[in-house]
Amino acid sequence: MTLALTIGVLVFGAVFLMLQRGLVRIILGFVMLGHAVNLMLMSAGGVFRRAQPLIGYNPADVVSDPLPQAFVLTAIVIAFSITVYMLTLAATGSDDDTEDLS
Amino acid sequence: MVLLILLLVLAAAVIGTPLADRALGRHAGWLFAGVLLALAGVVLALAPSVLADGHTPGFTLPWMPQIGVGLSLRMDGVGWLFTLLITGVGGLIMAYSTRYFPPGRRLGFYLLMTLFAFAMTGLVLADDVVLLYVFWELTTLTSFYLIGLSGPGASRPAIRTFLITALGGLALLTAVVLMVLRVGTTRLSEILADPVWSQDPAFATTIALLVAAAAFTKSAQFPFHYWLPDAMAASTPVSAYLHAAAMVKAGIYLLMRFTPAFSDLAVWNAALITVGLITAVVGAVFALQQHDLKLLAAYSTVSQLGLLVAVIGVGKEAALIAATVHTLAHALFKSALFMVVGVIDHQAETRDLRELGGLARRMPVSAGVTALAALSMAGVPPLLGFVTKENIFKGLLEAPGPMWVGPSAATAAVLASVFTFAYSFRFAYGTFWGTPRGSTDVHEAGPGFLAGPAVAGVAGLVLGPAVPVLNRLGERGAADTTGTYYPAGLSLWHGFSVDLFMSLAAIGFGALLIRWTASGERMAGRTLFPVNGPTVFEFLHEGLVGLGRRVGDLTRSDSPTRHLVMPVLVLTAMAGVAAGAGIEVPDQYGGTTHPLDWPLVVLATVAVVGAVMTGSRMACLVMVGVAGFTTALWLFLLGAYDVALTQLVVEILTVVVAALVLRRLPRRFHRAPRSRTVLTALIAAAAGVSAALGTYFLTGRRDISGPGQYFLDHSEEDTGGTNVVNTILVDYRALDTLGELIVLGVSGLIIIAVLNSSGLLPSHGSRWVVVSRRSAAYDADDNTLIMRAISHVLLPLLVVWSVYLTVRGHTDVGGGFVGGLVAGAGFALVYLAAPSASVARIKLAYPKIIGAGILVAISSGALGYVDGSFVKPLHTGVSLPWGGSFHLTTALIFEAGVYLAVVGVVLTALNQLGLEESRPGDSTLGLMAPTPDQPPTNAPEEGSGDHPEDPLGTVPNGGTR
Amino acid sequence: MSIIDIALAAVVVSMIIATYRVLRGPSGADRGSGSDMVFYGFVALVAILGIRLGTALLVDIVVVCTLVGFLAAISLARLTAGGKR
Amino acid sequence: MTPTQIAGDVLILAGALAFLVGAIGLLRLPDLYSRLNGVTISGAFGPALILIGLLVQQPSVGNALKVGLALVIQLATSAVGGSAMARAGYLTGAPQAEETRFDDLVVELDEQAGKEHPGYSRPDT
Amino acid sequence: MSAALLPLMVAVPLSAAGLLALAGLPPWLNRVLLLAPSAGTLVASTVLLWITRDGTVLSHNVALWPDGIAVPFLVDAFSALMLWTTSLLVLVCAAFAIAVGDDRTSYFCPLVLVLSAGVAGALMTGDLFNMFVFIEVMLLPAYGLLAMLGSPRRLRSGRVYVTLNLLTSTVFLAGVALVYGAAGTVNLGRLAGAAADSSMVAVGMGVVLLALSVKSAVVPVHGWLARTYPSTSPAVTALFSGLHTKIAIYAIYRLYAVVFDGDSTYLWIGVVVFGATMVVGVLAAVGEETTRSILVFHLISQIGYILLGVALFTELGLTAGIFYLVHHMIVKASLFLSTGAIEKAHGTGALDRLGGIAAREPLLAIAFMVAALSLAGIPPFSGFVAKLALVAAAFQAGEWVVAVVAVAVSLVTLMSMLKIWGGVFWGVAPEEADRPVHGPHTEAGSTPVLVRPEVPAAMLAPCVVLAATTSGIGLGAAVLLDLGSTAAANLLDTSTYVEAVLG
Amino acid sequence: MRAKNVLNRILGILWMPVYLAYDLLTGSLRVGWEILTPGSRISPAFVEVPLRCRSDFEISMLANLVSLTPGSLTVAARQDPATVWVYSMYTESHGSTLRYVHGMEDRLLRATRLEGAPPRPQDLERGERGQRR
Ligand code: NA
Ligand code: NA
Repeated sequence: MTLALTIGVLVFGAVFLMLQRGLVRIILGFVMLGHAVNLMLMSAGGVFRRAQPLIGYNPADVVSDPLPQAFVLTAIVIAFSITVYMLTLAATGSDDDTEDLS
Repeated sequence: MVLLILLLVLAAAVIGTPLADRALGRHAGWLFAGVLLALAGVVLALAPSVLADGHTPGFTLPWMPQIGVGLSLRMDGVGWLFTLLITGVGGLIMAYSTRYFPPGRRLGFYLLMTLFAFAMTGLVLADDVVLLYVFWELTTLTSFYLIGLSGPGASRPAIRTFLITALGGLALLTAVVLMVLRVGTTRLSEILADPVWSQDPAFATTIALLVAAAAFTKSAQFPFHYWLPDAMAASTPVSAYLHAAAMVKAGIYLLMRFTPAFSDLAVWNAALITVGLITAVVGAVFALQQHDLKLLAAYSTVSQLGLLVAVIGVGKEAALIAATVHTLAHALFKSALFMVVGVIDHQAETRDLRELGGLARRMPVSAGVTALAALSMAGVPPLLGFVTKENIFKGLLEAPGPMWVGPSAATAAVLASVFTFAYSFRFAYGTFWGTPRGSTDVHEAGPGFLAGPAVAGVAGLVLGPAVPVLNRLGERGAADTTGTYYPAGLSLWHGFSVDLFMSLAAIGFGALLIRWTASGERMAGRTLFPVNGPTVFEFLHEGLVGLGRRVGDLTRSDSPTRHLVMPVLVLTAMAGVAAGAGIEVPDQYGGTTHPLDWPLVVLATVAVVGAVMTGSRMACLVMVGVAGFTTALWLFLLGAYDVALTQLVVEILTVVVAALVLRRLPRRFHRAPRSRTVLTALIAAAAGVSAALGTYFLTGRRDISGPGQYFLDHSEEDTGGTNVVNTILVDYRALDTLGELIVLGVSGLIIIAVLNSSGLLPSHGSRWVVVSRRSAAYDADDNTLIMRAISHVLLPLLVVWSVYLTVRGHTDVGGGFVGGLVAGAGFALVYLAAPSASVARIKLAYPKIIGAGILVAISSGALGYVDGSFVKPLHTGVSLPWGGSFHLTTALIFEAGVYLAVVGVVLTALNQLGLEESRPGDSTLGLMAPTPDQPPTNAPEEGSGDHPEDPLGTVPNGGTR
Repeated sequence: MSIIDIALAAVVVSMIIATYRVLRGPSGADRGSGSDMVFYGFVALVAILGIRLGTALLVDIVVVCTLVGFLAAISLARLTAGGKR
Repeated sequence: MTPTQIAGDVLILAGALAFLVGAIGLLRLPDLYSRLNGVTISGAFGPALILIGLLVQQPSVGNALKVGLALVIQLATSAVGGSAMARAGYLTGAPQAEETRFDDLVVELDEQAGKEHPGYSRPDT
Repeated sequence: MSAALLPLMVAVPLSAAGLLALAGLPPWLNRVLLLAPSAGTLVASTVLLWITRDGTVLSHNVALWPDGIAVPFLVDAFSALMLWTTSLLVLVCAAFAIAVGDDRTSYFCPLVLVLSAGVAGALMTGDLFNMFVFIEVMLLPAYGLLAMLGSPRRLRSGRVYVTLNLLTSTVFLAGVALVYGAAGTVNLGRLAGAAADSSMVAVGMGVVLLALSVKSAVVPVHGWLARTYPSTSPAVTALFSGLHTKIAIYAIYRLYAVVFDGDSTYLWIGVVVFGATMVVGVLAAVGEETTRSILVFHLISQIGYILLGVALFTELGLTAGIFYLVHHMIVKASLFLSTGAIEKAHGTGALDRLGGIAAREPLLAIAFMVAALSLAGIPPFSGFVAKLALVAAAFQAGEWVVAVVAVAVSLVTLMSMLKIWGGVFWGVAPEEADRPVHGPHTEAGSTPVLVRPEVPAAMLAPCVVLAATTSGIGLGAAVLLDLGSTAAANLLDTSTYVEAVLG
Repeated sequence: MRAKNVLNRILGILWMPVYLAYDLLTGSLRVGWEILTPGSRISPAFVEVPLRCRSDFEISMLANLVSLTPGSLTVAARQDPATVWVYSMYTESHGSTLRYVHGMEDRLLRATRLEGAPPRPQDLERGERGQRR
């Protein structure tokens, strides 16, 4: 439940930031959303087993599912790549404001 | 087979047009006239077999067998008549065209005319509904271009015509689809013979209405009639062919073709008779109102088509005999009249009746031809038109339904004929007799020009007395449409009968009308309705365009927020629906909550609340960083150390890069009105609740997954690695990792590319932040010395540590990504510690590092083919000199590639975003530019073919111009 | 609740206080100092969690944390001064 | 619990409390510069105690090396970070506490123009 | 062709991209390295089409790990068809880009190569997470291409494009998480029918499909596409329209067939949504005033048509949808390129600033019109067969309303095509069409030259190739219908596919 | 002489952590007391401290030692002539801060130089309010 709660809180913050003016806040919102989804992937692997999947360190029955961890690692790096690019976009143009001029 | 040859000859004519045009110019028309008339001869030769013996030649070739569509052709009596008209009248018009146009090449015209002839022939011969539809649309299409060919003024009329007829086409398409689905074949003859039409009246009614709608648009029936006069923007040969003889007859053909299915359907009878007669009357009245001869002829066509539609609607044998022969008569007199209009227009340089008159003396042949055609149109004996029109009256008298229907219908037809008589008179008299007006310097046209109209006009005269030769045709037409043989008994004189009196009434009242209206002049120029068709069309068109603009306005925003909110709402709604519907979920597997989790929930909440509340960019960045670190701690708690480590480093690098960007922007965020904030918070709350509920109910409800257990059990044996996550990354799912590496590398490349194209905002320090210059703390060289000293110590430490993490990744916490990120952090440190931006730049060719990383990773993947598959890791144990052995795997090379790419990207971000400012095409990349010999800027290229005035600055070297 | 848990709570409370400073400012450098504090808090948390979870692996991570946390501090300082080196 | 464990726990608790003190300083101290001194407690003293506590609880050569390394790096970086932040604050005119007695930084370059510096608050008496 | 070679369709373009980033090669070599891998994929996918035409599914466990563990690469008729079409488009669009000089901008060539590699990977993978990765591989270059080429508005568009796609990718990932959470696997073979059996999986897959729907710009989440595609360079728009939304559509087809097993419970949602997409897209198109924005809204409208096939989920519906998909990719690219050529040559795509081009450039006009008529479903071009089959499928499935909508929308489609035709190809060009053209390097003071712009042959050729292809598909519809129905059969009965995944 | 120097230096290095720990502890206690008790007893000042350090390394080490000690903080530095500007929370007088930092410098130079710390310059002290004498 704690993890679900954390995810909910993060999603709230992420969506709130995403819906603001200015690309920077949108980007930061996405960074947060990325965290939430990564935790969701971890949660999908199950949160009962919590020992690190290093062979020989822990008893087999408490070792956590390594597959979601690999997914999350991949996802983190992909999200990072896009974040850095979006930050570049925020630094081009005339401002990072994203509202329509009218 | 003969049908296929017919079509193939026409197709060959189409394909041959460019050649003919090049060789003969406008005289190519003679060639095509020859071809068409020869084909008409072939058709005539088929008459004994088709008309007398009732043979129906056919042909079939598969086209789209999956949906049963074939290239099926069939010629019965109706098809024979229309084929004859298309080829015969077409031939005359082709000949006429050679004189109509000024000398020169006429590729477009001849191409489209032959294509039209091809399409029309295909249409009337098709025995496959889909094929029929194809040719139907092809006639629409060619007509569109033929009208548009007449220049800029014709473009709107062409478009209006196209859209109206296409509307009908869609009705036909719908009918076709429904019929095919219902009957299970695309063969037209089989469909028409199917019992479904009598068994399922609802279905029959639907199809009947759709087919009628298609025919009404094509044959210019009220209220779609207006396109036909509108299309008079086209050149005269086009009008003569399409708008008199052929295309408008496609609708008539369609109605006749489908009569077997619908003739007993009250809706069909009522719709056709009503619409047809309204059109006949209205068209005739309109015709009398025209000054322009061509428009007069056009409205006349509308009216005549109305009569045909109405009489087909009767659905009885006599009516269809009348329809068959009147179709022929109309084609003859109307094409003659249209061609004559062209002649008059040419010779007198006007076709306005107010400027014409008394030309008979100077243009006697034209006058004669016109008189013949007009008399036939007016239904005056002994011309063919008289006989056919009388048959129409007779046919209409048999209209099904209550007693009064037949007489009323016939009366309406007589009324139309009264006006017909009047405008026919006006046409001929007003032009050639009457008061001489306009230019007197008018001469008779040459024989080539007059041949076409003369033949058509004289044919009407000859066929009048010789009308019994058409008996076979009429009977066959009736038999093909009603299924029963009925003696036609056509003759110029067949005693006193009701229809003879009706003819006489039409002529008599017509004469009176001429008198009352002074040859129609008193009616001319008046309008019957307050609006005309094109206006209504354009009004609707504009309305649709305006509606479209408003629909487009809904999303016309460059604000990401506007576009982001919709998916979020949809997703939230979906969660709501799922929650509302209720989903069966198993119980949670084990406990999902641990006391140590709570501090993290608190931290996450604090971070989110802070990020949401603050107006400071920096504070928001820090708060998001806090959320990221909290996430990393979560990962620790969940046993994902590799991931947590990566998360930590990524988070820090994000902060570093974001800080480089934020210095270019105002310190505080843009403000938003309170209402927006509240709304946003509500949406965000809904999304948050959805995410939390989704996670709570849909995860954590099973034991470890099958693949997860497999990895734990086998990774050491399979790969020699004990860090299971790492073995998944570089061994089991190296493909994911390769993709991830590519994504990372490409992000570096696109950062460079975008900045080369657009440039950065200036570094806004001076604008947003006041920095005191009056202190010892100002000088950067001095004040960075502490950091530099530290970075000199830390950099080697970080690099060594990063290599250590990379190498040990397979067995312990670490890996190429974390390693690369740590090394990247080291470079970031050096960058940040440097005393000035120019010194700070790390002069490594970072795009090349990225490229090298990609190549190294893929090469190691390709090595896998040695063992049978891409990215299959190869293993070997290297025994060390001091005993023991080192487990060597190609996965390590893969890791090296990953490491390189990560370092390259971090360097890219730092160097590119760290610039004070950049302009588009800033050549800071020097040697790294992808195509160094082609400067990205606008600088002129040495030795290239580009001229300074080059309007296409973008054409590359050697561009063809 | 063990001693370690109390320590953990103390660090978390400290971090929340530091967060207040980040949000409150008033100067950019104040926000920066607050954020430094938060990051130190994370280092401390990782270390304490290492003890609490009884794993030595986290020490490695502490090293990385301290190394990279520094970057954030300098970046934010630079940002505070509007990019001035 | 063994004595080393107790000692370790105590060290860790002490470190955490020191941390807390630094944090409270962030609230209570009057200006950026004094607050940064509070941060030093949390950045150097607190972590040092915690890390040593960790070592005491899990003593090994490897851990000693790693903890030593972590300690050195933490001390060095927190010091540099503090300095950098102080300088950034000074450059952008972070306000100084009432009690500030004098400011040699400004005097250094230009005595007369000192007042124009937004951060200048050197008392006259 | 050994199935083990399938990953090469990803690896080869990626290697070329890596090489281009690594070494500063001469321009001609850049171009060769850009075109050769696509040509290779075209050839390879032709072979694959031949192999899979009878319903065969080629499969390979990448790195030879056991079933359910390895990432599987598969090709059946559907994916082979998509591979063929996408590689053709990459080839043609790249040729056009070279003709207009897009390839001279930084990293254009490697980015296009990576894009095509991502597309190939996404088409072949049989693993949900791997699909996410390849979609990202496809998207990253797109982010750059969109923002580095085209009008000054491209940066703002670039922001919309990135944020939208990032959101959907993240949502996709969340969906993958939920699926994994419920089913414990992301392997499509193991997930076969899972959503039909378990509502937990259905929700997860629903999230995935929603993300894909946003990516394919379905109403009401379509606005982003309309705002972003027109602002980049024409070649890139053509490339995106042919590849990006289409991969999402492909994935929707594939995933719905495999994981939902075509569950009819949810089909009505698709019918409603896709019907609305047709209508909204076409209405908006008719309201636009520049060539590309009209075409872009059409793109949205046509996406409704294509997806209707999967919402019907009958054999005819799927066949029609797949046929429509392939037809649309080609035709749309052709239209973007032919109007793009005009845009490049005349410096504008505004209808009121162009005119009379048909008379001066008849070949270009024909190429445009063929594609435009095909788009509107006028026979004998491929669009007609597509529309016919789809409408028939809709009627057959008893979806009368949407069938009539599909028919009606095609008239409005024709209307907006004629709007372009009337505004650009017919009529008269306004005075400024002959406006003095300053070369980019004109020295101040030199007299501007009056130039009547003309589309060079190098730009014309790609448009003509694609227009010829659509005519060919229309006249030789049997071939594509055959392949489409094989593909549809594979979707209806996924057992072959699933067996191939699981070995 | 040489051996003695080396020994001296080694001792200097070994003593450093001890001094540091001591400074850290006392500084933390002093500032902690300030934080935890009501009222304010601080008398802060920014003090310019001329140094005998020569290399970047020495200067940074000194600056860091100063910063590490709660109660004092390096705000700015200069390479030539070597100087640091120290923020000191408890400034009794200009001279007291100078003496404090120079004491640290002595210990540092003993660890970094074979020849040990040079004598402290005597003419740098300023008056109560920081004016040069
Ligand atoms: Na125009
Ligand atoms: Na200090």
